[in-house]
Amino acid sequence: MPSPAVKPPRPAPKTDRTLSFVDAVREAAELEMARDPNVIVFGLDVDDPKAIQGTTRGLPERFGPERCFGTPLSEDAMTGAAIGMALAGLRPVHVHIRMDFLLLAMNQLLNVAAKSRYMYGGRVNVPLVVRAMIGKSWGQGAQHSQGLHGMFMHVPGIKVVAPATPYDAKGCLAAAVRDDNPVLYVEHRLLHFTKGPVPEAAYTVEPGKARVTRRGADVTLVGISSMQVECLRAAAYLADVGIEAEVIDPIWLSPLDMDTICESVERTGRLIVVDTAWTNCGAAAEITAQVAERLQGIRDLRLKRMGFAPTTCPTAPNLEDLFYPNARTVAAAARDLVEDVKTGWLPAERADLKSIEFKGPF
Amino acid sequence: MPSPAVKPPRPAPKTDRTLSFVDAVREAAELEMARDPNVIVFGLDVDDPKAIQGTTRGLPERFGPERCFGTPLSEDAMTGAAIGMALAGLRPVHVHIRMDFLLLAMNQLLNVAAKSRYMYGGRVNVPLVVRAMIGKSWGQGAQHSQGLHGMFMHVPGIKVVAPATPYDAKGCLAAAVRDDNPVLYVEHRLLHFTKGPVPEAAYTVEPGKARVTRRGADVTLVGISSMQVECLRAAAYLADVGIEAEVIDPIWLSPLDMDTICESVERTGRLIVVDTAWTNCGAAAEITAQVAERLQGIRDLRLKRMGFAPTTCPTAPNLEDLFYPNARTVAAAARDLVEDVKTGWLPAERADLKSIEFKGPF
Amino acid sequence: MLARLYRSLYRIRRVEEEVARAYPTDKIKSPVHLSIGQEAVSVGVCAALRPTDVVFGTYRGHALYLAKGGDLNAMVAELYGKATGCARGKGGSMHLVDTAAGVMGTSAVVGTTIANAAGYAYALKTRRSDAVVVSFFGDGASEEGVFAETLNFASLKSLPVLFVCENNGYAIHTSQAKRQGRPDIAARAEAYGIPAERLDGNDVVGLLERTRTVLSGMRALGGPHFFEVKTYRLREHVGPGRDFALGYRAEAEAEPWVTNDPVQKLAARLPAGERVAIEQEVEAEVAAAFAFAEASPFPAAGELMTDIYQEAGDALACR
Amino acid sequence: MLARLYRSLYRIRRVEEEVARAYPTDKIKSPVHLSIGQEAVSVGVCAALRPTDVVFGTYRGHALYLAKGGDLNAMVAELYGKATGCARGKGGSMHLVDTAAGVMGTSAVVGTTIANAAGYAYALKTRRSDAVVVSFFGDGASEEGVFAETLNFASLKSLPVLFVCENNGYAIHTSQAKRQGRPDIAARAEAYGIPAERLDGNDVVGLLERTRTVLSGMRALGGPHFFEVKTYRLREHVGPGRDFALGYRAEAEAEPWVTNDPVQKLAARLPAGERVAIEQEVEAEVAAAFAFAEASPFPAAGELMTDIYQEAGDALACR
Ligand SMILES: Cc1ncc(C[n+]2csc(CCOP(=O)(O)OP(=O)(O)O)c2C)c(N)n1
Ligand SMILES: Cc1ncc(C[n+]2csc(CCOP(=O)(O)OP(=O)(O)O)c2C)c(N)n1
Ligand SMILES: [Mg+2]
Ligand SMILES: [Mg+2]
Repeated sequence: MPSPAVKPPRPAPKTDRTLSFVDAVREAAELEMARDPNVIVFGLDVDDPKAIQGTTRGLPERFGPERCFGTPLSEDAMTGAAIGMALAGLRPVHVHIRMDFLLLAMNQLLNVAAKSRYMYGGRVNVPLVVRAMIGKSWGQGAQHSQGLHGMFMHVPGIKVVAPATPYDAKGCLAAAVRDDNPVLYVEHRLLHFTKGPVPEAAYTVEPGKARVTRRGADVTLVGISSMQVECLRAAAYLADVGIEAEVIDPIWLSPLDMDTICESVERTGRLIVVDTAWTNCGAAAEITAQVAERLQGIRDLRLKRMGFAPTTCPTAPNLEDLFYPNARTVAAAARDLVEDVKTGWLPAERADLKSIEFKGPF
Repeated sequence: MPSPAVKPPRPAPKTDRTLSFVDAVREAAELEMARDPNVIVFGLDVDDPKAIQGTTRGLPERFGPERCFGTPLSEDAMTGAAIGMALAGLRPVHVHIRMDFLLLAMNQLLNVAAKSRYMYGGRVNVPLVVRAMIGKSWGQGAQHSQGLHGMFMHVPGIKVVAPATPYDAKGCLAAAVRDDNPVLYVEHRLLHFTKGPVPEAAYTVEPGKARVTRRGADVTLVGISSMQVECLRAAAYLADVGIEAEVIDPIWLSPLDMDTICESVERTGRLIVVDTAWTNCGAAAEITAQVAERLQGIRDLRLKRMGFAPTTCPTAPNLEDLFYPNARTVAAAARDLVEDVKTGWLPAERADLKSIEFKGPF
Repeated sequence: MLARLYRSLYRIRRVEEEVARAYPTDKIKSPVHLSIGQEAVSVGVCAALRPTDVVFGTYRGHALYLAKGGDLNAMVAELYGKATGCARGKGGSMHLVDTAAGVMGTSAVVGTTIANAAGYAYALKTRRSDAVVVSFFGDGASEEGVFAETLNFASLKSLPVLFVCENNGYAIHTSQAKRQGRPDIAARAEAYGIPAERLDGNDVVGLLERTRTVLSGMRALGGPHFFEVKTYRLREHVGPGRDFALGYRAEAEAEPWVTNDPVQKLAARLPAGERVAIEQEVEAEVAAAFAFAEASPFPAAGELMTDIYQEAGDALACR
Repeated sequence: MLARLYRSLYRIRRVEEEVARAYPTDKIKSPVHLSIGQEAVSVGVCAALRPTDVVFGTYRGHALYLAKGGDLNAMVAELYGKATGCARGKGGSMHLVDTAAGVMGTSAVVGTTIANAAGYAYALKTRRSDAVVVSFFGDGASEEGVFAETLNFASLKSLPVLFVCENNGYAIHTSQAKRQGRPDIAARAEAYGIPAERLDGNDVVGLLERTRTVLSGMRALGGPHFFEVKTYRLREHVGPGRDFALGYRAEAEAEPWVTNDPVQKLAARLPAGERVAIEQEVEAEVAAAFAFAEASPFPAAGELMTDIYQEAGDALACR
């Protein structure tokens, strides 16, 4: 249960400067590389004309091809090499344009990076950052759409962060780079298009604290990565029918700030966890289980998980729509939870709350 | 919540014939290979003098080196090859002496095997069985001790089974081989030494039903793989202090028979899930979350998860002991749950309930 | 034979040009990796195959799928995400399949199907079949560990796989020289004990003949073989357009490939009447395929939860 | 030089013999993969290294750890699972480490450290260091994809890594011929553009000299190099005993290796007095190391939850 000494959740950022998520990532990388000559950025295609959606634009020119370079198509060995670099005192940021490709690097990430410090009795550190992007829509399909962060939360020794705003994108990447441990940094490709306030100077958003992004007394919505955006939109739909949702962004998934989440659910008595991943054995399962454990005997709860449909991601656009939760389906579920009855309500789409649109090829 | 049409949980087997877990696995493989010429068994060292603890003993001699063969050290390609064989109508059983090595094969297992049927619109099947062993004790340490079944439960399209008895070992392997889908078959190396009743003829233990291995009204213990044995022992310790535990073996983890578990917890009001894996985003998280979701509003619950300590597996024997749950720590946790107070009780070890001992080198 | 090759080449080129033409309408919501410029590799090799032979390919799979005899209507419908698609609208452009034609799969994760092909060949071998498997992949795929592992396995077990590396010189926007310490892919096959040779990807007749010779050896004696085929991609990595403006390659580099475009070259070798007849037939077929795709329905909503597992009603998948 | 080499060889041999002797007491609850028979590879190569050079190895790492100067007491204590161990009792025999001596890691998953070594070498290169990294691994490891991927990367980036494949002819109980289509590991390195050579693993002096020559080239000009060193394991794959009774290899096969045992050969080349003095010193040192290990405490219970993450009190790890 939440201890009385709980730190307050993070405040919202205050600044007039607006940046896209892409530019926030790029800026964090540039500032960290300028600050510390040990920081290097590499991975397939980081130095090509598309520059990983722009997130690595300009880095090779400013820091040279030794500190920012593309690699062969060799996820396994490149991850192993990143670990070796980290053991030697570099602070590599290894970039993957799709999180799905991490399945080729699991051995180095989980058998080596996550375990090295412990199995060598604390004699070494692996200050490695792995940036991995979740794809969505335009028929990206089965192998280009997975959110696999739950697998990394399963294994001790590696941290996981999934920023949802440009502000956190910048601050979390800086924190990840400065962290002496392996960190999986999860980006959602649809978030790349979003904009928000980002201070110019370097700052970090450290592990350990969630952010309450909206206050409300009726239901707690925990939205992970891009689902944070959908949860905030869902809260707007819910406000239209008089329901006040509290929205929480965990930001860091490992370590996870359960104090902030439990404190909220203790007040609202209702929780929906919305993930951009499968719920089975995923982050949503963990959060739900911890809330159930920590609030048992304290108050009666209503709980629900939402995430990918328990199937493979299809490409037909109509099926793809059904595969993902969205603001309206989250709002509908929340209303049912609050009113404790299947209302059958689905809000009509509000033009100002439309989900991000994306036009291919990718 | 449990539907009224729930199938009864599986009955216990009745036979006078006793076999070890190892021999049960071997017998199932032999019967299936004899029954269907498409069944083949391969993997690193399956045809060597140790024959994977004896589980593949005699198969190369009886069925020839084309149907039972060792491979190069190439987990990734051998998994890919197994998928290709399955696409061609063979029914490969790919054997891994350690589950940890699956981290080299995740791409083929999760991006290809689990997704092929769906992403090809049902035009193909991948009838592949992957046998993977969880190691424990004698300083096997960080990279030879992991139970990673939770990662496979996370992804749709692959089934997961973790038999705990020789009876289920035989029946589940047969069911897995005959299944037209990829199946991860999890073996715990300490279970290999156990013995139990096993009928001679072929039979299957199909997905979809858990087994209630002990009846009791006070607390439900769900024990996965080797933790099933510890849970049964814990129940004996608990009986000594007048607490009657109900013990459930889920057997199949994906699909998971939540009806049987929820029906039990609805009666006992108390649940401990004990896994031979980390609890975070693991099978224990999933079961706990589903129970909390399904029984919300139905009855007040007490819940607890037990599993690996949230750290890397150490090798010093005293630390290794602390890393794992065991019958006595499970019993202690169950009593606290039942009495709803930290009793501080830890049962004195009963000679007849000692955990399996194992002497190295491995 | 020339007419057959021309029909196949022209048909693939025209299908992909139509894909490119239709793309801006946003009806094809699928990432397309066009083979324009590379068609002769698939056409030449597949012309030597029997229907019972099997191929595995990549996300850049339109040419291979069609060259091996995959159903055209089903392919275009798949790009449109329609229920009549070869993967019933669930796979899209990157996951073409036609088991009846021996197109066993095309994957979006680089390198994966190389190992699948070897496994399929293992199965054929256990059945004493004289069919062969052909594994198509790019120069980039040769850098993945699975490539080396598979070569070793195919060599060790003497499997009937023909490896065809379509070396177009690039992985996305990165040239082979920037990715390979020794840019000689055939040499790696040899290091694993597999006979290997370098071929010209514009010489469709040469490819056909060489494949025929090699396959007759493989059918008789077993064992793998390796082709490194030099070719060139004329469009962008993914999407319908040209990409010389990106600056990662000079347009001049493409010139010899355009000059030697096998579609044009072969056209010139056919009697005009025969050529025109082929072209007219193909045009009609292509137009019909796009009309079929447009007219086809999207999958029913229930399709989201079918085909996950092979069993009655896929009930297990639905919780 | 001979004396130094002999001391190192004899010391490693004696430590492992003592491990084998102590093993049945069950005080070493750690799976031991003995190098007995293979010591000369580590000794010969490491004798040419500087303290600032770095090595990566495998679970069969006792010889490498000691040859590179790893602390003996800390190693034996680690096998005993004691708090004074080189990994504080958390790693065991398979995860020896001594960063001060340049022993950067030894992994239980075959092949993994090959890539780690290349990454380390990349870091050295960016620092314009003239230190080198030596990656030790077995013949089996050369079948893992990471091996091929790493060779390409090392070649592409011209990294200062010396790859040393300790080819003992077996992976557990399976001979190289049963696992490799073309059992020529050096040829693969060449296919990736890395100069490679085959060496005799019993010729400790030859190994030292060849390594010296190669390293001076690498330190001056950069770029990787590859040794395939033929050697032989005299004990079982894991555990203290002999295993000829298992039947997977004939005892006769071991004979030439026993006859040419470098420990004996070198002993014979030293003046008796010098030899005996070395042996006596080593015996005392070894006995002291085992006594140290026996006397050392097990880690405190709280150690279970430390060292997971690098930070104050490792608080994050404890929920
Ligand atoms: C394992 C993996 N890594 C990276 C990618 C991203 N990616 C898609 S295509 C491609 C280039 C592949 O190049 P090549 O094999 O030469 O094929 P080509 O596209 O030239 O036909 C890359 C890197 C991927 N799909 N899969
Ligand atoms: C990735 C992986 N696959 C399989 C194993 C099981 N295994 C342990 S040692 C070994 C043989 C390795 O042979 P080799 O590389 O020649 O080294 P050697 O033991 O002969 O020194 C195998 C297969 C493993 N540890 N890691
Ligand atoms: Mg290419
Ligand atoms: Mg070996």
